Amino acid sequence: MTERMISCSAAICEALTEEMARDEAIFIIGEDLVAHGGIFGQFRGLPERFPGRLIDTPISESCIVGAGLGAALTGMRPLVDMHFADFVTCAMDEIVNQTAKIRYMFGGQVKVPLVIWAPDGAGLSAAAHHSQSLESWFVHTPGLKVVVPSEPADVKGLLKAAIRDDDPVIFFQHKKLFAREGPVPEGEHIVPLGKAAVKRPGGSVTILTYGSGFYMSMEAANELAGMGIEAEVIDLRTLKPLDFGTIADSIKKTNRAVVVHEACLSGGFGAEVSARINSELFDYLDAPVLRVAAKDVPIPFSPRLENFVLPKAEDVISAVRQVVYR
Amino acid sequence: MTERMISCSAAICEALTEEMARDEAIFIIGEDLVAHGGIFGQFRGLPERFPGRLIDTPISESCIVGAGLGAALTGMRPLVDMHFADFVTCAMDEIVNQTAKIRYMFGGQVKVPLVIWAPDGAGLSAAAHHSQSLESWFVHTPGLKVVVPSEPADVKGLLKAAIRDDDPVIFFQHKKLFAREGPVPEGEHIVPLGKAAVKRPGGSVTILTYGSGFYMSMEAANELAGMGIEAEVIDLRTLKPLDFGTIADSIKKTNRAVVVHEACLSGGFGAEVSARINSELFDYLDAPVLRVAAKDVPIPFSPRLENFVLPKAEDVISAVRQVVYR
Amino acid sequence: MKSSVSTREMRRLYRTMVTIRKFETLAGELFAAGKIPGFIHLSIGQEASSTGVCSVLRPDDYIATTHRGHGHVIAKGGDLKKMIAELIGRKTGYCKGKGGSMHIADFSLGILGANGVVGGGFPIIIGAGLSIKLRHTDQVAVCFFGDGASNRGTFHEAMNMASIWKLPILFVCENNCYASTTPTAYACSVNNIATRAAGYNFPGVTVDGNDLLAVREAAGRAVDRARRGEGPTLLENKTYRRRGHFEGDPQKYRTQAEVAEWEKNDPLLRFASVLKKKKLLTGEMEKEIREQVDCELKEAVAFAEQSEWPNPEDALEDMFVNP
Amino acid sequence: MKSSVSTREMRRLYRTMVTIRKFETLAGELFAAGKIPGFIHLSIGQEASSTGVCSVLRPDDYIATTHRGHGHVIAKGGDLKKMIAELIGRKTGYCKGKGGSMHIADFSLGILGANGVVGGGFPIIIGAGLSIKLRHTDQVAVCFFGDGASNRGTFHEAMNMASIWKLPILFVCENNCYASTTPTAYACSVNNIATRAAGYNFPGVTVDGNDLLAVREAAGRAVDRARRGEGPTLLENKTYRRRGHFEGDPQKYRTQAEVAEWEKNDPLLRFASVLKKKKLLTGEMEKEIREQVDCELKEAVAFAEQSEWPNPEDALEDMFVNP
Ligand SMILES: Cc1ncc(C[n+]2csc(CCOP(=O)(O)OP(=O)(O)O)c2C)c(N)n1
Ligand SMILES: Cc1ncc(C[n+]2csc(CCOP(=O)(O)OP(=O)(O)O)c2C)c(N)n1
Ligand SMILES: [Mg+2]
Ligand SMILES: [Mg+2]
Repeated sequence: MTERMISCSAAICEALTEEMARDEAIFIIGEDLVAHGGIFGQFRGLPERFPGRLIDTPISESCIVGAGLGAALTGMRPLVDMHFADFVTCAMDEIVNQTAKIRYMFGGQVKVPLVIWAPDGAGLSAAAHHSQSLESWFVHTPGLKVVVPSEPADVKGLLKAAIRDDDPVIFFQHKKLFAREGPVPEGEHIVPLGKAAVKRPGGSVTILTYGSGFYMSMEAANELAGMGIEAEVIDLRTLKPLDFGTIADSIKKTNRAVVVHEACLSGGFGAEVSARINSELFDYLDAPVLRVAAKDVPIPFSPRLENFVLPKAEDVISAVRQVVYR
Repeated sequence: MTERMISCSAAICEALTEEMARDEAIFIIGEDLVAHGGIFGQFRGLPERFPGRLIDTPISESCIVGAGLGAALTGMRPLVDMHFADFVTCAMDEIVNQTAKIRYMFGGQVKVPLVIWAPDGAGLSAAAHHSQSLESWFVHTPGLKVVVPSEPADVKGLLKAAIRDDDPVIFFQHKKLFAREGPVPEGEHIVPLGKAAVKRPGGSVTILTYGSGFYMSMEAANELAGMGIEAEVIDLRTLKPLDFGTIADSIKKTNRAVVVHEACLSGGFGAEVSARINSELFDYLDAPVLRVAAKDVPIPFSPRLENFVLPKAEDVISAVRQVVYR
Repeated sequence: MKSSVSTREMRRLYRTMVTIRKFETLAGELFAAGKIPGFIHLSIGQEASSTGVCSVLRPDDYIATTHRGHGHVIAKGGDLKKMIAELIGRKTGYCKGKGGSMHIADFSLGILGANGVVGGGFPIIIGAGLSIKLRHTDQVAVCFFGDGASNRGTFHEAMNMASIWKLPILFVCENNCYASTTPTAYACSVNNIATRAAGYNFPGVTVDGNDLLAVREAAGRAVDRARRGEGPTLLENKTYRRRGHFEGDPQKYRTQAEVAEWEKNDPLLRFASVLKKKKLLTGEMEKEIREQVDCELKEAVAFAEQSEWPNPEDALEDMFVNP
Repeated sequence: MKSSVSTREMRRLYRTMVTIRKFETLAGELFAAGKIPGFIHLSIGQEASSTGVCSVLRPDDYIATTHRGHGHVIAKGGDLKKMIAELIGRKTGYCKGKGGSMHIADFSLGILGANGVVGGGFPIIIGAGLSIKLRHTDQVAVCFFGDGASNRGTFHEAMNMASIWKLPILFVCENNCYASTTPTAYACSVNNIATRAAGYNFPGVTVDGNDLLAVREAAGRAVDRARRGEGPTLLENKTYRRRGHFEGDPQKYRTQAEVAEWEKNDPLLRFASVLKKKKLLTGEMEKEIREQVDCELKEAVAFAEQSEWPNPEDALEDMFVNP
């Protein structure tokens, strides 16, 4: 397949264009989709290409998710745009008590092919209500699959996989990364859910990351290489189901791990990863598993404050140096 | 102070009676409080004793929490009853984006003396919408204090401390434990927030737990003692701020730990505890930190299914035996 | 939908009401006998609403129901065997024992599920209504809910969305005077919840919810309207919950006299007397219906009690289509 | 509250509107110059609503505002220096740089905060109203919100609660024809949002939101009513958002002609002409007011720009009273 450099936004559009052309049951619903192709322009071109299949809604998050859910239960395959991931709080019951539980609660009678797409993350001085990374809550919600891609190719491949999946998927994408470019295969490019990717091989330490954490990890890895430390960077991509096999293979080789994410530390997904490594790979560990994450405060507005709160490549470097004892 | 055997319910009532008599600013708001003293009878006697200070509401969870929050911002000290912890989902924005963030977001201008009281937990065949343990979400929400007491004395002491605290506290109490009795001091008995308690000393292993997990841990510890394994059982009581000092002291002695909670495994609070132990006490560990938790499914209705999903003393025993290698 | 009702249909309606009444009574007995775990909410006294509304629906129409949903499920054609089996937690139940009384669904009958969350059905029904519109069928989607649920935010979001998109939805409020211990008159700012339709620009209708034919007629009109693509209706059936909120409810919030008063206004008695006046029902027929229903329920209980319990490990199944 | 307005008061009102207009214009300029991080939402064209409503409030009354809240804060007496400092992220800002444009509050003035969540103010105002009632004061609590916010579930829950408890609340809908890119006529099931009050059994009033005196009079009546303990009012001020939803908005959802049409309906021009007709304002006075405001704003900018940035570690402060 031909690869071209395209942005994360273009990758979303490409995935959706291909899937919507393939399957009439797919539609997109959320606030402010049509006029500007979504508030980040992430759906640009789709409203014209698929008239009536992008549906603008009132500001009614509970019913936006419900609209997706009810449609998924009755033969459609909706993608719900949460506008900002922060507003999952306004539809939490629909996501957690309904979407996630319906198949199970009703004894497997029905499938729920619903994608909840949520732009998340900080770094834009958008302050406490428009900057959160909340994936960890949904990992703690049985019934959902949780996807957090970083590079454009994964965005395309995972979005296509999520749309084709018959289970509900919550799909977080970092809003600062929409313009980020990368090589993306044309046409049928599927990245299966539940598969991590070793994006940089290395033998000194395993860096486990996803989303925006991937970029700071790669930056760190490149710098660490200059010190003779070869980090293996694993982009987890899907947090649930988690590809623990790939994690284990790497740690059995490197014997040390650092987990990196932008969400705040306490109760973040890094805790889950660290706990599993501890319980399942204890004998392979030559150093503590360290976590690099945002500080435990709401995201502040002023750039200096926000910058201080968010994790950076230098934090990854220092965590790695700690675990390789150099 | 005299101690008597009273139930967890009686302990709630006693704490509230004492506090409401002391401070006129305290009131209680939620659904179905007055007629029966709350749906679990947990506030029995209070509506008569403090007329007008228990306020029944419509079924409007967002505004119930909002009513508490807005009152807390303007001079009152409310306790909000969530009815069932499962319905935090219907007020998630008010809890997470408003209550937790307001003080910080506004630069410390205001205090938020609000207690959100939420009966949680399973074991009553109440099925997927009335059985959850969701404390981990709130540990991952900067700005909240998170309390989960087990024994009646802690219920009383922590509830009094929570009510007197000038910060928002989310207070989970297991609904199967309301009738559970224990010795409780009369009068001024305060258990400070942020302090764990070593409830059973032991040198072989540290069991870290809270809420309903405490009882299964004690049951397990008693049985383990018969095998010559002396478990130190620590009731964490407050999950945030976490008393890591007490945890560390114990693990430095026992060199192994098991975390026990009823919430489901993935992304549960056990992950956070395990991750911190791993990163801060790695050199003291002689065995992996294991987690005992519910399986990663919604809580099913039928007793056999529910029982299978929930953690039990025997699971604690087997985890402990694994980490003491016996 | 013609509002005139054939003789056979009349008797069928009566039979449905009897079935619901007897099913609920039986459920209460099974609960009292300790055979039903958890808690259950009975709809005794509200049979005209469930029966009347569902009587104007097609098998391919959708309903979303509530914690007090047995009647709706039965009226939509639910299988009594699978219902009882679910209530007592067996593998042969509607949800293989995973759901229980509060979580019964039958997607083959368009029953999108009961709900443990009050007001949880509103968002889902919007999706069902939207899906009907996108698939260009002439199905209708019905959302049953209580007076208490009408105070949840989801009510408002759904009413507005259904209106702007003219969705084929019938919102059915079963105003039974209480939400748990809380009188509707205390918690609800309007006397007639149907008044609220004014805020959404579609019809709101209040009817005597214990009058089967009145409910049926109003529901019929609303469903016709929806099928014609003219949009939603809010129908309020004024009725009364005669049992406790849940079985075992101490009910300190009301007097026995009030309950007794409403017993006189029994929807079954009322409909039976209409039928008898029209000579469409005789004492003999009534007896026959009762016996048939008893027999059916007895079979259902036997089926359920002879069914196997789920295996503990079944708890790990039915999570994902593609695990 | 008398609806007659003294000459001094008239000029004060005009001055407030000018201050808001100039503040917003300045904020737009600072943003364009890259001095304001993040994003900002300006209320140009809506000054009559903020000014008119706040003009009938006492310093101890509460307001909850929105993402488009600069005007409300100014009208309630907010400090321009602290506002600009907050907008540009300095330590001397209202929130020490932690909040930014969308999160300004001044609890000493009863400003319970702007909100990044649309409809986030409704639940909070219920608490403020309830607290007033429990403390037996005669304060009033005002909730500003947009047409878009009127479709959120929190709107409904708050309207109902305010009604059943007769809370001293004024709900002020600033219907500015759009919620971001979405026309109100598309997303909202009623033409006049005030109609929705019918579903809650209290008055709903729609006024020309660009007519300062009309807004002031309607708000005055509602506030009087609330202070007398007679309960809430829903006031809808029909107005127009003249700038983009946020600065930088491509605005493909409307024509320039539409914007130009509304420019003619400018609330400042309209009030100035009323004042001039009544001979309460001369060109000279107007110039003076403009100069004074310019001067104040210049000082505010100078103050803000000379203020220090927060220290990075300040980010760890202001979390808890008792950490
Ligand atoms: C969101 C939510 N809040 C509270 C409850 C607890 N609860 C269950 S039923 C009920 C009363 C419901 O009243 P109504 O809607 O009138 O229905 P009814 O029980 O009268 O049929 C309450 C408060 C719940 N299940 N969900
Ligand atoms: C709950 C929620 N949903 C969506 C958004 C994104 N958003 C911010 S402002 C806005 C439009 C608000 O419209 P309206 O209430 O009419 O206020 P206006 O901007 O017109 O003043 C939207 C959709 C949000 N901040 N919060
Ligand atoms: Mg009711
Ligand atoms: Mg607007």
